[in-house]
Parts: sequence; structure tokens; C-alpha cells
Amino acid sequence: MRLQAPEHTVDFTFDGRRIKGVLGEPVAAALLANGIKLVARSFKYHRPRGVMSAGSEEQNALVTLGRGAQAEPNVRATTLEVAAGLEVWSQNAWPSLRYDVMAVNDFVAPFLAAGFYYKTFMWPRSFWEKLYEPVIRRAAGLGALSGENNAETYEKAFAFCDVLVIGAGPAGLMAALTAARAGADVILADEDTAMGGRLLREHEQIDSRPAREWVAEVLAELDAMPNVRLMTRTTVTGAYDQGTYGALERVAGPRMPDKPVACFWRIVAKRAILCAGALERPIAFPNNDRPGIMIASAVRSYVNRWGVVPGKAVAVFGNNDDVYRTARDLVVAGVKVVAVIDSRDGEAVVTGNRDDVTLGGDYPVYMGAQVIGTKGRHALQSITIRHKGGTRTIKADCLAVSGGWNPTVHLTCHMNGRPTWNEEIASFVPTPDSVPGLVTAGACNGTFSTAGCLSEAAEVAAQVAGGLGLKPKVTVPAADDAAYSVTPLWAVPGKGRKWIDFQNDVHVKDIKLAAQENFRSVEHMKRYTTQGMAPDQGKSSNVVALAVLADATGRGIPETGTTTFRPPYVPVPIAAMGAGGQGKGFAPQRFTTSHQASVARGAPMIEAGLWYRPSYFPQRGETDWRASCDREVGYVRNAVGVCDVSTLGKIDIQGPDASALLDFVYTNKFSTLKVGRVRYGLMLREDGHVMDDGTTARLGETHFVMTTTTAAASQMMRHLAFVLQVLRPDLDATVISATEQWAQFAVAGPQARTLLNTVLDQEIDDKSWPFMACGAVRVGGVAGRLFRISFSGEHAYEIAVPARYGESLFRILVAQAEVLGGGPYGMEALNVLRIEKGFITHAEMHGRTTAYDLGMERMVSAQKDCIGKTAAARPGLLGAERQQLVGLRAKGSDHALTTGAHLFERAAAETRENSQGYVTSVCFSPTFGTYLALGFLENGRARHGEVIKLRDHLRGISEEVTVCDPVFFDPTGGRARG
Amino acid sequence: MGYSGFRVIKEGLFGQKGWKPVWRDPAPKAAYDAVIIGGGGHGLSTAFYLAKEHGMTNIAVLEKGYIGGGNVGRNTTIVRANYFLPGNSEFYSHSLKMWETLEQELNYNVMHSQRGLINLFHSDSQRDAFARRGNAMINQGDDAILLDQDGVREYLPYLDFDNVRFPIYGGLYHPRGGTARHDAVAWGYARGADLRGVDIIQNCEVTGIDIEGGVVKGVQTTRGAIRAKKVGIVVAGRSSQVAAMAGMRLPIESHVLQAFVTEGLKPVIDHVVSFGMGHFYISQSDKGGLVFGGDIDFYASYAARGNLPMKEHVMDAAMTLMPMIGKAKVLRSWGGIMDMTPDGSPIIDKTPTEGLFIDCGWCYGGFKAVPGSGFSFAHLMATGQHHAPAAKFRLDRFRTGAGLMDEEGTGSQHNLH
Amino acid sequence: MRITCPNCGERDRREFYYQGDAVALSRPAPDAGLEAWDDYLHNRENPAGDTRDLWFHEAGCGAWVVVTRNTATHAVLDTALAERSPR
Amino acid sequence: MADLIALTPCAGLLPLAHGGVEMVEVLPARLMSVAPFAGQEAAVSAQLEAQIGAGLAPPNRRSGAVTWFGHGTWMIAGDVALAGAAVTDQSDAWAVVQVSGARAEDVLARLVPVDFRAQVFKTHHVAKTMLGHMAVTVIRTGPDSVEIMVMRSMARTLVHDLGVAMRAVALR
Repeated sequence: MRLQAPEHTVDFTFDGRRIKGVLGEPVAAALLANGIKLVARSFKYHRPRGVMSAGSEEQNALVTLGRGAQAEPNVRATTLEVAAGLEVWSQNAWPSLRYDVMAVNDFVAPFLAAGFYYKTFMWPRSFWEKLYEPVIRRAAGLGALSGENNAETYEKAFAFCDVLVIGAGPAGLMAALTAARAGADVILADEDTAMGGRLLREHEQIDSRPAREWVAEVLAELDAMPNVRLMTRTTVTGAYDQGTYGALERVAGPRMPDKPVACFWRIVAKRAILCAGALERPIAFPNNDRPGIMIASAVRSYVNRWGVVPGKAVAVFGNNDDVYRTARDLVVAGVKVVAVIDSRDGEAVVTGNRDDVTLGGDYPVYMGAQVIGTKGRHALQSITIRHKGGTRTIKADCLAVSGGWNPTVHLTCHMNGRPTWNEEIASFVPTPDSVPGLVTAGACNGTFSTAGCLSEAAEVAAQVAGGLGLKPKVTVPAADDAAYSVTPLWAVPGKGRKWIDFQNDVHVKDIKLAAQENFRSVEHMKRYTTQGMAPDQGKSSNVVALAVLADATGRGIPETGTTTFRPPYVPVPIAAMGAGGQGKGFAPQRFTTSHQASVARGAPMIEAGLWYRPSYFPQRGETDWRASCDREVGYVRNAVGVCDVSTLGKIDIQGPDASALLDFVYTNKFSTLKVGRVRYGLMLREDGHVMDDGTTARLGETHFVMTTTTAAASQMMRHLAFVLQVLRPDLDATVISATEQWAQFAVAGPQARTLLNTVLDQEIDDKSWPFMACGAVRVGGVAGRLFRISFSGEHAYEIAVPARYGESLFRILVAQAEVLGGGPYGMEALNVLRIEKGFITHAEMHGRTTAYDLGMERMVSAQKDCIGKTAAARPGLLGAERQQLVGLRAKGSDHALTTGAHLFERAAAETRENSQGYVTSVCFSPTFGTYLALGFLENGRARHGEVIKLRDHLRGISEEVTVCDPVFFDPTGGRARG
Repeated sequence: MGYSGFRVIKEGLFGQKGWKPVWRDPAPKAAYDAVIIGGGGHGLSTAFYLAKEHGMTNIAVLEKGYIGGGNVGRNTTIVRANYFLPGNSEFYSHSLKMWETLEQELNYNVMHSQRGLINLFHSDSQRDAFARRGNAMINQGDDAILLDQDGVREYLPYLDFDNVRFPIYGGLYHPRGGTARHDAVAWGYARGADLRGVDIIQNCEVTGIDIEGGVVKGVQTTRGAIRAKKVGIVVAGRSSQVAAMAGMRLPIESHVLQAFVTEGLKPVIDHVVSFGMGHFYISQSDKGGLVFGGDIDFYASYAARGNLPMKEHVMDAAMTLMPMIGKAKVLRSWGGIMDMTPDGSPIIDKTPTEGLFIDCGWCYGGFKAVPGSGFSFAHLMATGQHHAPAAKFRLDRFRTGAGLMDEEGTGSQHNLH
Repeated sequence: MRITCPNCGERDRREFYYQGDAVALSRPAPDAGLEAWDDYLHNRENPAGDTRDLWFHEAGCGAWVVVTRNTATHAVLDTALAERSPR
Repeated sequence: MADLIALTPCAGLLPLAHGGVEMVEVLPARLMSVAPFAGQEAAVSAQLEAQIGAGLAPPNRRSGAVTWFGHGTWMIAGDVALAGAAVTDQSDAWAVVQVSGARAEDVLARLVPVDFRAQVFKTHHVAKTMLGHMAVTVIRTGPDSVEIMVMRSMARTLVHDLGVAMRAVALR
């Protein structure tokens, strides 16, 4: 029911039923306005539930928004804004919200006590996966995901400020105003759709005017200041190190393509002022979970702020003065108050108002009384109270409950802080300095009166501004200063299920059972009963549960302690915190200059260290990749092939100590390398294992260019910087990545020089460019570099030009290669070529192999120290029992080998104990007409010629292979030199 | 007093009044035959097997806080045996076999769920590495199946196969892999140990280790001195501090690993799934929450809480791999303290002090090891002999270089494993 | 988490690569013996409190930074360029 | 003899405009990185001053054609010949874009973890940082404009990421 008919309404649906709501009001308000009490089913017992609160702490009214890919489960109806065409669905009920078959759980509840599942479902053993678990899983859970890919935009952003004010109630507004007027850069964030906090729902005066006028005026002033940023619908979700805060913004306005639904903010603040307010807690009494039983402040919110009356006959139950505030507001709004039940001691039954409440009404007040029962399955019908004169049943369709207030201390505990118990307000308050740079003011600090909030916030903000070197001025308006007096009432004594955690269906007895079974630690109680583990994370219920546990274990609440408050304060969609990751956004894409040209030739592009490289270049008539690959291998072995190798890391190393640096990072010597020559080098990690390999060219006396493998390029830059800055700052050398400057192409094969001589401005010959020579060349007038190196075993070069000419040169080289009977080759052919030659890659340098294992121990120079040399000499890293690199040759062309297979002696059983090695690389070699493999085999170098068994269980392969030297092709290296 | 469905019904009829404490809260005695420092999963299971397998019942578990409060109650609950290096292979295989009868052994439902684990790969080279792993698993007698992309589609149709940064090539399927209810493991072992006479002493922090002439004599605690013939250190992330009490410096760096859970959802993910191009692994709890995690935060930390960059990385990975969970909301994130070793594999060994033993270095894979680690450590403490499946977890392997078990191949940098 | 790069000022942790204990500033001599190398490569003080570790401003200026930090609170107490730090 | 055709890093990708924010490619004629050897900074700075009228800029700053480019490194827009420093041609290594418009700051705030508020990050300030997952250099070139440099191979990702942010900002 609404107090006034709204001027404009929009239509939305709830479970398919058309509802009229006011744009922007909470869906919960619209449902209540339309008399809808039953909105949800609870988690475990599927009990009927209604709207309980008016904020993000809502325990009951969780709904699913939308259908299909846009469906969002577990949305709080209390924060979801009404918009035209919204589709809202109830959840966790089948076939319907009203008639939910799983409600049968409620009838067998005695057998489903806390932790019952730990004690049963153990027999027979296989039934857990087959029967028990599927049934439990289907019954559990709340809303459902659509199963479709997220189709909406989310975003992330960073923000910086001097002062972050969290919460825009009276304290937050005052703090922001004080800090901003002093000149601080302020961000004021509030999770509500409008700022003002509690003042939006209460009848209060500030500066002798309605508080809402003061709010509007302050907001106008803040909005006009260039140093203030106002962020509504923004919940600060977590406090992190060095003043970093996470915040979730629900982006306002209608949804449209490309427009984010939500933004996850990383806010960096020099200081923060927490003004997060307080949450009203319920009281545990029998059947306190019926639709229609609400938190008292929520009732005031719906009535005062949204003009919605949640009932026709409202009772109010509480242990503090807010019961009178609630009754007063209801009366003012013209709602019938049927009873006020005040659990505190006082005159037995009075009519009307108490002295400290300004406006009364015609309702009975029961002092020292408690609600001991309620009726109404789908909506509250009556309550039964016990008062000094006996018990009495009162007809009511709404019960407003106030168990006192819990300061919202969460953020102060996100960095391991523990809150402090405050006896006076019977709740926890923040422990100062729990989060460096964060201070607290107002209700979250246990200061509940409006006057108190304003003055405390002004004072705190002034201190903060002062700390930033600003000169704040404090002016505090006059405001209501009502004292807060609460007499704790956690659980009403007597029989019946008294719900504490409404979402997880935890009641008082569950907590007592936990204590009885010695789950006395608050963490044990939580984990055993699931108290506080539901979507609201115990925001309203944890303190009540602690009190019940304290009582059950004969301890005080402070000794009982709290569970740990963890971020996020409100649940954050994965899509928001992971915004940008979907699809291709997980990592940057790196493209070579020849990318388009390769794609145009139909090459499948595969990922290699963030780069994309062509797998092979298919031609008409080729039915599989092998055919293309074999042809491309043939180009290189018989004519000439062209391959983009720009992705390999190229590091420019200069300086007086450049050669000393190389001597230190490589196992072999580079100081002896002549200018204009290239040398292959091997690098170890400091722990003695091989890190990377590559060639380094000496361009000048103090100038080298190092190549790294594609995958290790950035690691190598870090490593070289580490050497120069950490290990050997005495070395005077510089390292600069030049990877991106050059487009570099391998030109390999017997016709390589012939091809090059068609593009180079000046022809080369074997004399001017012998094997392992390097130097400057010109291509069409453009300065380039030429290296005579080979990763295929053929006469080969790598030619580099500035990247802007990369695509052009690639096209020219390929065209010329084709003239010579060759063409481009991709990664597959490159791999075959290198396996045939026994060249290693990271398949062999997988981080567990040493130079010794690879047969390269002679590359470790005895004449100098280098990284990893000492550790590589550890006794355990040497010896015949280690697995050593070998070649493996299949019996014939139809005997396929596979990578990842294990190696056994021919007759050995295929067990772990007998596994003597494994296969790291395999190819079909068109050159040899058979499969070849590289692998590691125990004592392998001494076993050349032995026939062993290669076994791949996964792919059903068992083959006899002959162990041989890893260099299958041209072992003397004549072709590369020729 | 056994647990059974029958008793659950009986107690349901009589107001649950008959349930007794799951473990006692005894005061510490002046002396024990052995004390275990650390009441986590590994410590409790060590005590249980000392009592059950070796008849050592005059023993105590000393826990500085509440039992099960460390990593056993903070992990993402994955149980698997998919290692490939000798040492790890036989150990985790043994541990998984123990999981398969754990409920019956403990008379406690730890909800071990062999729902299957799929490690996805996204390149040929990853496939090759997984093939080696899968073959090693089969050599060990465990199960592994290599799936191609279509094979993965059959099990995990909801993944994003199209238009993604790292297309899914296939997966290594480990059908016996799965999950368990983590807290229940600690409680079940505590109950089992307690029933056999073990004293579980909570809120009892060890402040010193008494050593005379190279022989351990007992420990100093916040609840007084306790003499003991044997002392076992099983304190995970705090290993360096406790070992320092015995003058040891360990090859361990403590790091924070974060984990995440969403609000409860109807069943949507039926397996354990891990991404191959960034650390991300996920399963759905029986309560409906998506439980997932990623890599450690990479900086040494005892704070048991992490920061945003790794959280975001994990969520980014979730979005690229399975964007259908984008609308699921993260309810809670937390952190544990991981005892990272230089090769990523654990240590179960004697120490230079006679009678003092150590079980540590589980990095972030300790949960699935709980039964095996307790069994093997109990064996070592009781007999002085290394239990065969854990015999390679030696402390001196780093010094000598022999028997390193570097599954990641990242070398002696602690945080890279 | 934010770390003050001696070159760039205060920056988000995500720009940095973490290596580990600053023990790397004191690399043993090649002949220092297995124990010294074991300590250098593997064994760590691993304090639950103040520590010195090495970070690389990888997505920033490329400086290696020695960070004095508390591992229990994550407070950053001091940062300095590694190349100028005492060994 | 070959006739090579040049392509720019962002060829075919730019310009782009959304909501008043514009992104265009910047094409410096020549980029040379300069890393002075030990103790040579002053001498190198003096040579630069003589050759191009600007010495080595302090960290996080651009002065004239000289942009601080990280620990011990500067990027010179122009041709220089220097003694006492490593000089490396980087003319083709970087994709450079300019993002300008009243809400350019909002666009950057979606991608870069650096404080770009005008009073903090002023004209000719330089930040070596990251944009999304990429290492970038950001230089403020005016009240409403910045220059962003990224490795050439990542030009497409840079343009894509900035484009997404520009559209999102435009719809706010």
C-alpha cells in the first residue's frame, strides 16, 4: 500500500505478474506496495520469507533479475531499482514460490540439525557421488546461473584522492564537507541511490530545518566544488594495503550495449574516513522469520522515504527507544500501530507514548514484554507476546523489530583488525588504527545521535585535513541529540525455532548444539553451523549468534570473540572484478609485421609467448597440416624457406663491460668473440639448471646483440637488469630491448644466399659472410643487419630490417623464395628442422635440466665464474643416473611416436619404478621418412644403439625405438657451413 | 559412540541431547611420549596415525589457536594425485588411496567427492607436458585420460571455446580427482585421535623447544612446559619460526595465497577445472558456492590476506575461461600462509636434533596430502624410518641437488612454484 | 598494495615483480662451499616481521628495488635502489 | 634490388573518436634510446644540450625532445651521436598514440594504475607504467592530452583497449 498514489509508475514483473512501481524505488518497496509479502524461500528448509530490510544487508528477499544470458541470480530486491520492463523472479522454489515441494525439508528439520551430514551418508561408500551428493547439491544453492556467456559490459577503473569518505549519511556528509572546504581532494562514496543515509528515512531536524533540506544543501555545495567527486551506488567493498580500497559501482541509468553495468573501482586515498553507519539487528524469537516481520528501521524507510506501508496493522518489538520512533512515524503516516512491545523493564502496560518520545498515538505499550510466537504461513497474521500480565495474541500483518544497532565496522577489520566490544551499546566498535590511514566517525564508531555524528565527523575530518597540511575550519550545525539506550535481548527464552541467520536457516538450537559438541571456538561454531556464511555474511546476525554462543559456553561476548571480517563488504560480480578479461582481453596480443601476409596465405596462427606465429602455410590439394609441413621442410632442405623470427628476443648490450657481462651470464666465453661474429650461448639459472639459449652477435668492440627464445625474452631483460643492478653493479654496461625495432626473417636452405643476393643492395659470398658472421647490410637503401646462423642445419641467414619495412620485406623474400622453388615455412616445419638437427627448445630446457643433462657440459667454461656454475656442480646434478638427452628413432614410417611418452627397457613392466625417461619432442621427418624424437633417458649417452620401449598409455602407443645421438641430420654440420 | 544415519534420526527424535563433544579439552599433562606442534590437518592426522597405527596414545597435539584454523580450513578443497615426478608421484597416489576410504576409517563424513578434475591445456607444448604427466600417473597406477577439444566440450560445455585469447586444445582428465569438505577433515581426524586418547590442546602456543646435548626434551608453551620424548613440527606457514626455536634455518619462504567463494548457486560446475594459461581453478561446493583460487600474491607474507592485483588476475582468468560465471558474485575472499620451498615439493624428515622431526613445505598443495602426510610422518616419528612413499621428501636435497622435485621447472625461487 | 619506486614514486604493486629475500645482494664466492651456496639459494630467515626483499619495477622504470617491509602487516618501511644498496 | 614499403605501427587502426575523446597516431621521425655509461650522465647531457637543445630530463619528465624512459634511460626524438652512452635506434619499436579531449583522463583511469589528476600529473610529466596488461609510457602533452607509447607489436591491443574505454566513458 502506498501513502499517496504516485504520479508516474512503470511496469515490471515479479514471477511473471505485472507490478506497478515507481522508477528508481527499490523493487522491495514496489512489492510491498502491491501487498506482496512472500518473495523468497530460505536456503535449507525452504521456509517462506519476505522483505526484511531496506538495504544491501537483506537476508531474505533475494531474487533473480532477468532471463537468459542477462539473468543475474541473488540480487537483493531491497537495492534493485525499479525500471520499466524489469523481469524479477523468485528463486530456490519449485514448482512455484507459493507451493515449493522442497518445503518438505522444514517438516523433517529435527533430523537436519547443524552438521548432521558429517555423521551420515557414509554407507555404502560409492553412494556419496552417485546419490547423496547430487541430491544435496540440487537442494542447495539459491539462484541459478543461466549457463550462457556473460553478454554485458563491465569495467574497472582507478581513482585517486586525498580523502575517501565512505558513506554519505550525516557523518559522511559532514566529514566530506569539512575536508573539501579545507581544500582536500575528496571522494564521497555511498552505496545508496541517493546520499543522506539515515537522514533520508528519519524525521529529524538539522539547523532547525528538516534534515533532508540540510542534506540537499550540503550535496549542492559539494557538487559545485571541483575538488569533490560524489559517487552514489558505490559500495566500498574492501580495504587493502597502503590506502587502496576496492569499490563496486552499479552504473546508473538504463542498460545499453557497450555501457557498463557495473564498475569495479580501485581507489587510492591518502586518508579515509569511514562513516558507514550501523545496521539494525533482529531478535531471535520463535518463528521470527515470517513474511511481514521486518527490521524496524526498514519499516521507517519504506514508510518515510518511499511512502510505502508494509502492513495495515503493525506491531513493534524491540529493546531500545527506536521502537517509539518507529511507532511515532507509523502513526504520523496514518498507519495503525497495534502494539509496542518493549523488552526493557518498566511499567507493565501503558497506553500511548513514553515521555522521551515526542509524539504518541493510540496504541498499547507492553513493557518487559517479548514476542514468543507468530502465526501465518505465507504472511504474518498474528503475534503472541508474553508480558507481565500474561500472554496475549495480537493480530498483526507486520512486525517491526529492533534488537539494537551494530556499527558497520567491517572495513576496519579487513587488515586483520579486531573490533572492540562496547558494553554501553552492546555491540562491537572499531579498534582505532586497525587500517593505516583510516579513521571512523558517526554510527559506525558507535556514535548514534545525529548531533554526535555531525560533530564527531567534523572533528575527525578536520584532523585528517590537518594531517594533510591543510587548514580546516569546523562548523557544526545543531541537530537532534537523542540518547541511545539499549538493554540487550538476543534470544527470547522458551521453545521453538528462533532464527538467527535467516539465509542459512541457522537457529538458536543449532548454535547450542555446536557448543554441546565442543565447537566452542567462534570459528568452529561458524563453520559447523554455517552461521554467517550466507550471502549477507552475517551482517545482521553474527552479533546475535555470538551472544547465544557466549551464553551457551558461559563466556562473555568479548572473550568469545568474532569471526574474521573479510572483503568484499557486499558480493562483487566476477564479471566486474574480472572486467576486460573475457574473450581476448586476458593478455595482450602481439603481432609480427608479417601477420597479415601470413593470414592472407591461410596460415593458422598459433600463440607463442603472447605472439601469434604461423603454424604452416596450406596449399591447394593439401588435406592435412602434415602435408604442408613436409613440403615446407623440403623447401629448406632442398631450396630455400622463409620464416619470420622477429619474435625472438633481441637485446642490445653496450658498454665498456659488455663482454664481461656476457661472460658472467653465459656459461661459455664471449669476451673472445670477434667483432662481426656470432656465437651460440647457454645460460643457467643460479641454481645450476639451464635457463635459456640463443646466439649473441658482436657488432662492435663494446656492442653486442643477444637473441633469446621467444618465450624467455622478457624474463631475460629482467635477468640482465638483475645482474647489472643486484649481482654485479660494478659492471658498466647497458641493456636495451630491441626486439620490436627489427623485423627479422630466417632465410634457410641451399638457395638462401642466392635469394638474398636478389634483395641485398650489395651481393654477399662465402668469404664476406662465412658461417656465424654478422654485420650491416642494405636492402633497397634501408639499413639492415645480416646474421649467418642456422636453426635448421642448412646454409641459412637471418636478415633484419626496421619493423616498418617488415611486411614489405617478408612479401619480397617469399616471392623470391617461390621463384627458387621454396616458400614460407611455419612453426611446424621449423620444429621438424630443429629436431632433425637435435637443436633444443624449451621442451628440452624445461627448467629441470642441466648443461650436463643436455650434453653441453663442455660449454661451461672452466676459465671463469658464471651464473649457475657453482650450483651446477652439486653432486646430485651430475652422474650417470641422471636422464640425458638422446635421439630416438622409430622403426619405420608407419610407427608413430608421441611426445610425453615414457621410456622403458624393452621387457620392463610399465611402472613408475621402471620409467627411465620420457619424450620431449617428436616429429615425422620427411628427410628420413620416419618419426624422430628427442627425449631424456637414464645414462642415455652411454646407450646409443640400444633398442628400448616408448610407451604412451594415454594414446595407446607402444613402440620400440633405437637410442641414438640427438643430432640426426648432418652430424658434422657441413651443410650450414657450406 | 559411532555416527550413523540411525543415530541422526534417533537424536532428531530426542532433541539432539545425546551428542557428545567431538573432542575433549584436556589440560596439558607434564609429559608425553610425543607432542605434535600444530593442530592443522597434517598435525591432527599425524596424531591419529601415531595412535592408530603405532599404538602411541600418550601424545598431545598443541595448537596455538583453534584446531583446523590454518590452511586445512582455508583451501579450495581439491584432492588429486596428478603429479609426475618420482617422489611426488608415489606419495600423492598413496594419499589419494587413503582418501578413498577415509570416511569409513574416521567414521566421519568428510564428503570426499571424486567428481573428476580436468586440467586444460592451450597449446601443443602444454599438451606434451600434460601427456608426460598423464603417462606418469598411469605408470604409478593412477588414472588419467587425455581429452582433445571435443572431449573437453563433452564434460565442460560451458567453457568459452570460441574467440578467446587462449583457445582450449584439450585437457588432462583425472576422474579420481575431486574435492572434500575441508573443515570436516580436521574435525574427523581430531575426533578419531581424541577417541584413541590423544590430548588435543587448543590455545596452547609453543614458545620454545628444549634440547639438551642434541636431543629433544620437550617444549615450552603458553600453558607451561611439556616434556616429550619426541616432538614433531607440523606448522605449515609458521615452520620457519618454530624451527628457529631449534636453531634451524629452513628452505622456506611464507607466502599468501588467496581463495574465493561466491554466493550459493544451483549446480552448474560438476568437476574441478583448472586453466592452463594463468593460475585459476574452480569447483562448486555442495552448498552451491563456486570455490576458486589462483596463484599466490608472490610476496612473502604472514598476513593471511591478499591484495587486489591477484584477485583481479583470478577473476580475469575466470572471465576468459568461463564467462558464464560472470554474474556470480564473490562473497568472500581470504588468505592462507603457504610454506613455499625452492622446488615446490614438501619435506618430511628428521632434523639434526635427535627426536625432533619436521613435516612442512607443502606450498599450496597440502590439503590433498593430509592423510598421506600424517601417515608417513607418524611412521617416521614412531619408527625412525622413512615411510616409502614419502622417502624422497628430504631436507638435504637442496644442498646436494639430488632428488629435486621441481614440478613447475621454475628453479630455486620460492614464490614461483 | 603500493610500493614507492625510488625513481617513479608510489606505484601500485601490480607494476612490480617480486623476487624474494634480498640475500641476492650478497652472492657467495664460487668457492664459498656447498653450505654457503645452500644458504644463498634456499635457506631463508623468513621473518614474521621486518624483512628486506627485492622487487623489480618491471612494468615501470626497470629498477631493481630493495624494499624493507613488514611481512605481518604489509607496511612498507623503506625502499632503495638495489644498485646503490649496501651489500 | 628490393623496394621496401614502410607501414606505421597503427596503420589501419586510427584515428578513433568517441564522446569527445580522440585518438590519433603520432609518428616521430626518429627515436633513439640513450643510456649513459657509468658516471657519464653530465657529459652526455651536455652533448645533447649542444646537439638538440635539451639535456637529460629528470626522472618522470620530458624536456623538449628528451623523454626520461626508465632507470638510466632516455628516449630522444631525433638523431644524435653521443660518446659515453649506449645509443640504440628505437624508431620502429614503438607505437605512439595521442589521446585527447576533456575526458581523456577518465579514459586513462579505466586502464592505467597511475594518478593522472591534473594537479599531480602535469604537462610534460612522464609515467612508466602499464595500460591493461601492457607496459606503456604515458606523457602528458597538454591540459587535455596525453601521448602513450607501447611496444609496436601491441598496437592493436592498445587501440582496442583504449577504444573500449572511450566508448564506456562516452556512455556515462
